[in-house]
Amino acid sequence: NANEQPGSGGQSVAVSAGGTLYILTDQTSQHLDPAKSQNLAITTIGLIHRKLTAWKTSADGPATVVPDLATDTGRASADGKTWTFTLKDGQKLADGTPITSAEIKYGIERSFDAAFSGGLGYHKTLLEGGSSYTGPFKGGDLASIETPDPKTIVFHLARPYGDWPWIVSMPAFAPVPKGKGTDASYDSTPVCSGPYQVAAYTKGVSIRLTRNPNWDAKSDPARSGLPDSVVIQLGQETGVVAQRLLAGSGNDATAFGSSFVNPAQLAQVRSNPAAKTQLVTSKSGALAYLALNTKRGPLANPKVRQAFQYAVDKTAYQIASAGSADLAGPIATTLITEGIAGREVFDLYPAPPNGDVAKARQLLAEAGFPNGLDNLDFPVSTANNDADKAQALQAALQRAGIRTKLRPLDDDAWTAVVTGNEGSYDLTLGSWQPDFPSANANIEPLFGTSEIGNGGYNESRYSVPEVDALIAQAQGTVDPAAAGKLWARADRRILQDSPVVPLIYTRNSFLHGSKVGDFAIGEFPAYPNYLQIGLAK
Amino acid sequence: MTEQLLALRDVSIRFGDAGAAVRGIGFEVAPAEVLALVGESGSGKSVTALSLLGLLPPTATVTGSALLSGRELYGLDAAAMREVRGGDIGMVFQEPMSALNPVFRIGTQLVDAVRAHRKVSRAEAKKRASELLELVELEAGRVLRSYPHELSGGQLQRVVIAMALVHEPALLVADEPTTALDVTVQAGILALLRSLRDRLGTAILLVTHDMGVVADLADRVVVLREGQVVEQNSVTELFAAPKAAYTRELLDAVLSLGTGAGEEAASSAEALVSVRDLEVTYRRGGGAAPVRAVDGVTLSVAADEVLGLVGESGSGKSTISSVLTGLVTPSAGSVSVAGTDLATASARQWREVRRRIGIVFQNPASALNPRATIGASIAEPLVVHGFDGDHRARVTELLTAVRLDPQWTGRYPHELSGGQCQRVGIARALALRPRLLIADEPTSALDVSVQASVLALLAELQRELSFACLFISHDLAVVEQVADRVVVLHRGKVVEEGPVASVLGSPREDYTRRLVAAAPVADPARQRARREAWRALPR
Amino acid sequence: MSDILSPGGPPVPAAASRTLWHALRRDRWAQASAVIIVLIVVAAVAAPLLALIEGQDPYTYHTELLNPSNGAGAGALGGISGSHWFGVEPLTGRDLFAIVTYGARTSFLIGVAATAVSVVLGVLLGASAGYVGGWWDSVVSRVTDVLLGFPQLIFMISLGAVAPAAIPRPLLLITVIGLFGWPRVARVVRAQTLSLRGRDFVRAARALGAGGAHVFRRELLPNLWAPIIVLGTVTIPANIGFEAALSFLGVGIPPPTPSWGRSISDAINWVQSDPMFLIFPGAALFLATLAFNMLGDGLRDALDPKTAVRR
Amino acid sequence: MNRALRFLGGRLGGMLVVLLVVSFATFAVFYLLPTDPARMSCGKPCTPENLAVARQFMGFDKPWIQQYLGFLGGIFGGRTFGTGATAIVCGAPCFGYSFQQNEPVLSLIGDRLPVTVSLAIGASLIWLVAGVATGVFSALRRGKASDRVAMTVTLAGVSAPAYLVGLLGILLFGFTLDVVPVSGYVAFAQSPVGWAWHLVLPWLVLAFINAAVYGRLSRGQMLEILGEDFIRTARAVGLPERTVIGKYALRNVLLPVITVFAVDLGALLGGAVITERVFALPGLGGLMVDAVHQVDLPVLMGVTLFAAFFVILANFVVDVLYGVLDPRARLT
Ligand SMILES: Nc1ncnc2c1ncn2[C@@H]1O[C@H](COP(=O)(O)OP(=O)(O)OP(=O)(O)O)[C@@H](O)[C@H]1O
Ligand SMILES: Nc1ncnc2c1ncn2[C@@H]1O[C@H](COP(=O)(O)OP(=O)(O)OP(=O)(O)O)[C@@H](O)[C@H]1O
Ligand SMILES: [Mg+2]
Ligand SMILES: [Mg+2]
Repeated sequence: NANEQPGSGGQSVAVSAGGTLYILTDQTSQHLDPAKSQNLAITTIGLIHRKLTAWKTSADGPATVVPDLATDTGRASADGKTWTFTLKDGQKLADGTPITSAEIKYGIERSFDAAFSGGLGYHKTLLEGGSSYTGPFKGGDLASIETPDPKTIVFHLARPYGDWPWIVSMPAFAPVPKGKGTDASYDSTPVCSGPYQVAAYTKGVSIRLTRNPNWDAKSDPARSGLPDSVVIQLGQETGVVAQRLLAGSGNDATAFGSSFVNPAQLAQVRSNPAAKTQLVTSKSGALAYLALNTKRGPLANPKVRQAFQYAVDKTAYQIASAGSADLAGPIATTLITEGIAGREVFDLYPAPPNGDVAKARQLLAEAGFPNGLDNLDFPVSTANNDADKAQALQAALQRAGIRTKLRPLDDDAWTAVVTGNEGSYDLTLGSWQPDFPSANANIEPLFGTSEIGNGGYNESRYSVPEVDALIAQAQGTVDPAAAGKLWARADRRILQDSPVVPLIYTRNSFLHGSKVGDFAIGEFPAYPNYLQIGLAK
Repeated sequence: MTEQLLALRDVSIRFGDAGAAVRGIGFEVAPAEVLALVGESGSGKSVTALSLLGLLPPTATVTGSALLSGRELYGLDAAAMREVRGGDIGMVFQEPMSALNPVFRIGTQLVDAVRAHRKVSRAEAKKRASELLELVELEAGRVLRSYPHELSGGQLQRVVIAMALVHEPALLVADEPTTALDVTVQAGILALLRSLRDRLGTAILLVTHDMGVVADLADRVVVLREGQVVEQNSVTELFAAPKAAYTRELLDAVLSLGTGAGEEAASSAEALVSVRDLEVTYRRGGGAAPVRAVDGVTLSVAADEVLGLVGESGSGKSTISSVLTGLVTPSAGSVSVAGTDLATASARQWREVRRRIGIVFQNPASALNPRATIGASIAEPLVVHGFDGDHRARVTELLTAVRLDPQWTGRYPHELSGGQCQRVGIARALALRPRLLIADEPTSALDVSVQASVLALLAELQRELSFACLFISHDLAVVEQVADRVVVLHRGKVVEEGPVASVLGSPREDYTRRLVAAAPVADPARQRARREAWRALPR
Repeated sequence: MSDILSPGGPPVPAAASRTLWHALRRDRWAQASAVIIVLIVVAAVAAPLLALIEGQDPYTYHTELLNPSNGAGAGALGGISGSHWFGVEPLTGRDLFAIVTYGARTSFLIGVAATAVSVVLGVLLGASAGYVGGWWDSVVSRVTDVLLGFPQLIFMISLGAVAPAAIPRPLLLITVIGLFGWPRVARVVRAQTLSLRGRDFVRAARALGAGGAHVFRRELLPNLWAPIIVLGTVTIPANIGFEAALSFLGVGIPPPTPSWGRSISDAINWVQSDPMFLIFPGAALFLATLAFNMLGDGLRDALDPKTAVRR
Repeated sequence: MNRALRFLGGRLGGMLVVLLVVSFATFAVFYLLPTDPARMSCGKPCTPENLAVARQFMGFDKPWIQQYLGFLGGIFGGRTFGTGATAIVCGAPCFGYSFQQNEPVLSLIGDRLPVTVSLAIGASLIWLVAGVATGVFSALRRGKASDRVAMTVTLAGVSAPAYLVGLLGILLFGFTLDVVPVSGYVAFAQSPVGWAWHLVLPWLVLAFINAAVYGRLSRGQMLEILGEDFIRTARAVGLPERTVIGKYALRNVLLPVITVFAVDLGALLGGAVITERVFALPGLGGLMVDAVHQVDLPVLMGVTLFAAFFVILANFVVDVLYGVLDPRARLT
């Protein structure tokens, strides 16, 4: 049955222009200010803002970066520290302001002001002088962004950075008319450049987007902009959303849910043939892993950590996370996720999917723990069924004599514990989805020494100078192919130390109404591309 | 007699598995006749009366027949029964304190009663309600707006009577209607009942233990004992020539004014209780004016003396007793008991004072915890004051003393008759052999024979323990018998005070004179004469 | 003294033998409820034994028993079979019968104990506030206000994060649920006490010199049973549910220890695809609720002298 | 009347104290959380420098006592966050400013309040009436099958999780029978019918969950009252059974019931989290939960204060009402 194929779905519907698309989300608010948004380039923010570059997703290949407001994806200087972009002709914002390099520059500068913090801010440390810049209202001009003419914008980076074209696809690189957006109201009434503009934002209830008359479809291959309007319904309970989409009455036929479908709902959808066509599952997705705190007791011993690689039961994990292996996602053996250019597949610890208990016991014995390990502290978030998944791991580890104590915590508390400075835990369950499709965003946040504590996600508190050096080298490599090689080397090198056990690449499943078409999830990211969705008549 | 209004035949009533409370009784009431149902406390008078309206608790089983104008009352369906209740038969209950809904104003309850059978507007109903209150000599304006707990026992009883008279029923069942009333009001109520009978031809089934009232009002008398009719007779013949031995016994026990003890020397003992310039003001909700219940009273009780406190209903008698027990804080004046000034007494001193005081409360049933057995209630003072020894034995002793079956310790108040509850109250008050006994209408619900034995008991104890006693009663004959001195209270003020013989024998004040004149005597002929005399007195 | 002994009525057998038990013996519903409660308690205590008889435990994963396409128990009715009497838990394949019997331990202990804490505190504080009045009443009333107005959610989350692991979780839960539960009981008891306080029999007891404790035990408490029993019995299932809610905040009994509340909330999502998963723990909770309430009714009747004698 | 004023004054003072204590305790407990409120506004990646900037801007860099005083001060004097052109001014009374939602807390609450109030009032009235009616009905048929059935049904409500009842309600009434809308809120001013129509299901769900206590409480109390002498009097006077039960007994039955009612209603006015969520009603409950999860202290403080205010108010009203219903318990 083709419909269950990952990444597919929605093809059966012939789409055309017009109609109102409904997005049902469990979130109760949504940042529309580009400076505050953390959206991926292909979700909500992409509907209203254009950036220098955009993403092209496809079901059967890695995501690529494509020009958006710029004519190309940027030209780097030889040292990889200076990037130059040229803007397309005749683009205008919804209020009629022509989009020039000044609007782009002002938008970026705005994002440095403390009043507008909270968005994706990778550029803030990369731009020269960015670390101490306080925004255009207090800090004046940011010298490292040059606008020699209205069509040209030049970025001077503090260090060589090959992934800069991806960085400029982020929300902060959307144009903002100079002088606008000085107060917080810009978050609900931004000046738009995408296919839509904000017609009404009712706090906590809905956001209504209508067509932006100044949007130039021809210049924008990344967005189809088919529906006439888009309504985002906020604060929807996911369970109810699933039922509504399956029932599909009224407006729900042209709606989709922006949250993942949970295992119980998947079971329900699967037992209902009619509903299967409404379910779309990504081919791959975030890396789910078991992080082992390399600074703690027996876990400091790599051999002990390697035992975990064999002790886990990835099948049970798959079932716990989605009810079946194919919905949960393929078993992971590497750190770099699928859909990212340069990824190499390898398996340092080959074992059957449900583990190799004997091997695990043997490794533990070799490490001096013939009776296994006791009382390992296993904090786990209570969000996203993590507690269920953790139980599956707990039961599996128990087979090898590794006895853990689950410590369920509210999601925030858990985040604080695992990203805090203390690091008082033994193991935890993590999941990582890169913010942009580069191995860089996969490796560095999880394994860089700088990412330990202080809110960083290096949950295994892994710190090896050799790896840090490798990361720096790869980041500075402008040539994607060469950089990819370096990243793959880092991947293998890290796994040799076994700071984490890669579990699966989690597939995400989404439900959409029967009249929603072109609802496609690319290899990366594991979200539907909002910008391409169209509705059937 | 021609057509009977009410005819009871072979009526038996039993509760649960216990033996029958009423055994095969039968009697008749003719229209416009006043039939008195007398007899020992607990002999089944109230239960019989309640059975007529189907108001017995579900645990009761009734057999036999009761015909009202030829219609069977037992087993009527709900709608028909409702017509009878309040319409054909009006009912006055024994215990006024709990008979009224505590959360509604008197006015509301009366208006509802008026509108239960008559489709009249609220305003009209209210007018009728005030009329009725005037009829029972209450200040309609204030009472209508009062809640039950804001009225004295006598006032409540009058409200209940007013309620029963709302529809001028053909038959009025009055269960101890004047028990809680002082003599003047009692005389008024009796006059009212009589005029009701004369004017409207209302027949009255009068349940009472007061032979004076019987003599005053009744045409015929039915005497009950242990659930059986021992005598039926016309009132004149009953008093002149009682047939049954029990009736004779009953009549012999009757006290009447003037037969009491002779002059007694004033006590020389020190004052145990002294009250000086006592003032009590009750604040009332809803912005109503406060009530000055006690207004500058000074009195004292010597350590071995019985002080009678008399006065009409609402004159502040119970309020004074409440002050002595600390339930009400005086607004002015000083009170001391056994040398302890109550205003400044510490908690320990209070405890000490209370240990020495025995109290009989005016409303026997509501003063008992409905969830406690009577054994527990009687033993309560013993428990409270850490009396060690065999409580059970003491309880048995006390129950016997007040002529209750000692086996009843496990019963609950609702299973007792009014008089039985009152005796439980007396037993409780005596449990600690008090030095001061405050008895608020201790014999109001007792039939004369039991009353006699209770009074004898008190007298004996008094001799034995020589305690002081504040004896509150509206029954002047009883007061005359037990009290050494008497204080007459009127509207919260002392109007007369002195040795019993002189105050009751030759009253100086008009008020006292009226009081004395109003007391009924147990002789129909003499009572008729007294009644005329009382009417003639200046009001 | 007077030796006259002629009680005003036929001698009646003493009613002292009418104890609580005696009265309850006449109430078939209450008896049935007591039996159910005892059964559940026995099941809770003997959970390991019962699971042993079945040959299962509540921890072992049996992913092979799951329907590979959706993760629900394979076979009819969520995988009910001779070796899995209630079927298995979706996504894990753990034995549902063992989970329900073991779950009784957690849920019962917490539901009943936390209720006991809040009822005891609520009755003591509420009755004393109503009876004593004055400043004490103000203090108790304001404290209840504070507790009722306090954002429990944030408190629970904080607690989950900071409570030392050394404190046994059930104890923590009982304390926390009990502490947040008493104000409701206290308010009702206080209000009832206020109207009892003015009743003649309470005044009588005070006049006799009875102290607060005596009045509370002998006069107030017996007349407060009706609302106390109602609140107590209704609170038990609410607390069992509360425990489940708390486990979502990280304060509950940590998995994998089974608890009814958690099973039920897990099962809600499966109500359409595997209803049996909800029905077993749900029925257990409902039965317990019903039993406690019916027993409460029986007790109430037995304690009320006016209704104690049945027709 | 002077007395009434004094009483009122005393209670008002008490209320303020309670609000102060609640807000202080909330503030204190918040700081027990291991989470950092500034982290949410720090952006991604969150460098220590960014964090410090966010913290300072939001005022979280000061000692928490000082922050608390700042919060209190804001209520009377308003507050300003940041400086210069982008400063955020929150005019008095300022109950804080949500950096997550870019709005003063007061206006956030103002938006949500009508929803919560609509939900709470409607649901509570339904459960009060239905619960008491069931209880009275049961009491009158004590021990009969109908009594048991009624009580069993209400008990199903207490033992069922709100989420389940909501979901089943939606499936049954929203989809299978398709009689009511399943989510969303329509303002009363906009369309009273639409308002009620959208709220029927949430009302019923909440009522079903909460009615049990009321049913059982009134049943027990009714049985108690039916044994009282004054009921006998009311019957003896010939009052129709309707009046005897519906007026004379009911008033006494209501005493404990309204007390619980006040507690429940007060709590509900602070938001019914799950029901609001299930039916996508933008009420205070959702705001509060979001605030907790987004570590949005200002919103948390604001909603807490409001919720506490309602709880106290409801209890105050009941204390007064109690005196009306039961003159014996009148406060002196
Ligand atoms: N609910 C009940 N359950 C059991 N026994 C009861 C109940 N009510 C009354 N009795 C008993 O029935 C007998 C008759 O009581 P009743 O109230 O008729 O007496 P009474 O003649 O009115 O006495 P009194 O003059 O003292 O009021 C008493 O012995 C009493 O204890
Ligand atoms: N709690 C109260 N609130 C307001 N007024 C009250 C209260 N208690 C008593 N009163 C009033 O005080 C006055 C005196 O009452 P008290 O009970 O002392 O009378 P009493 O002399 O005992 O009368 P009775 O012989 O009828 O019992 C009455 O007018 C009564 O209405
Ligand atoms: Mg009687
Ligand atoms: Mg009196």
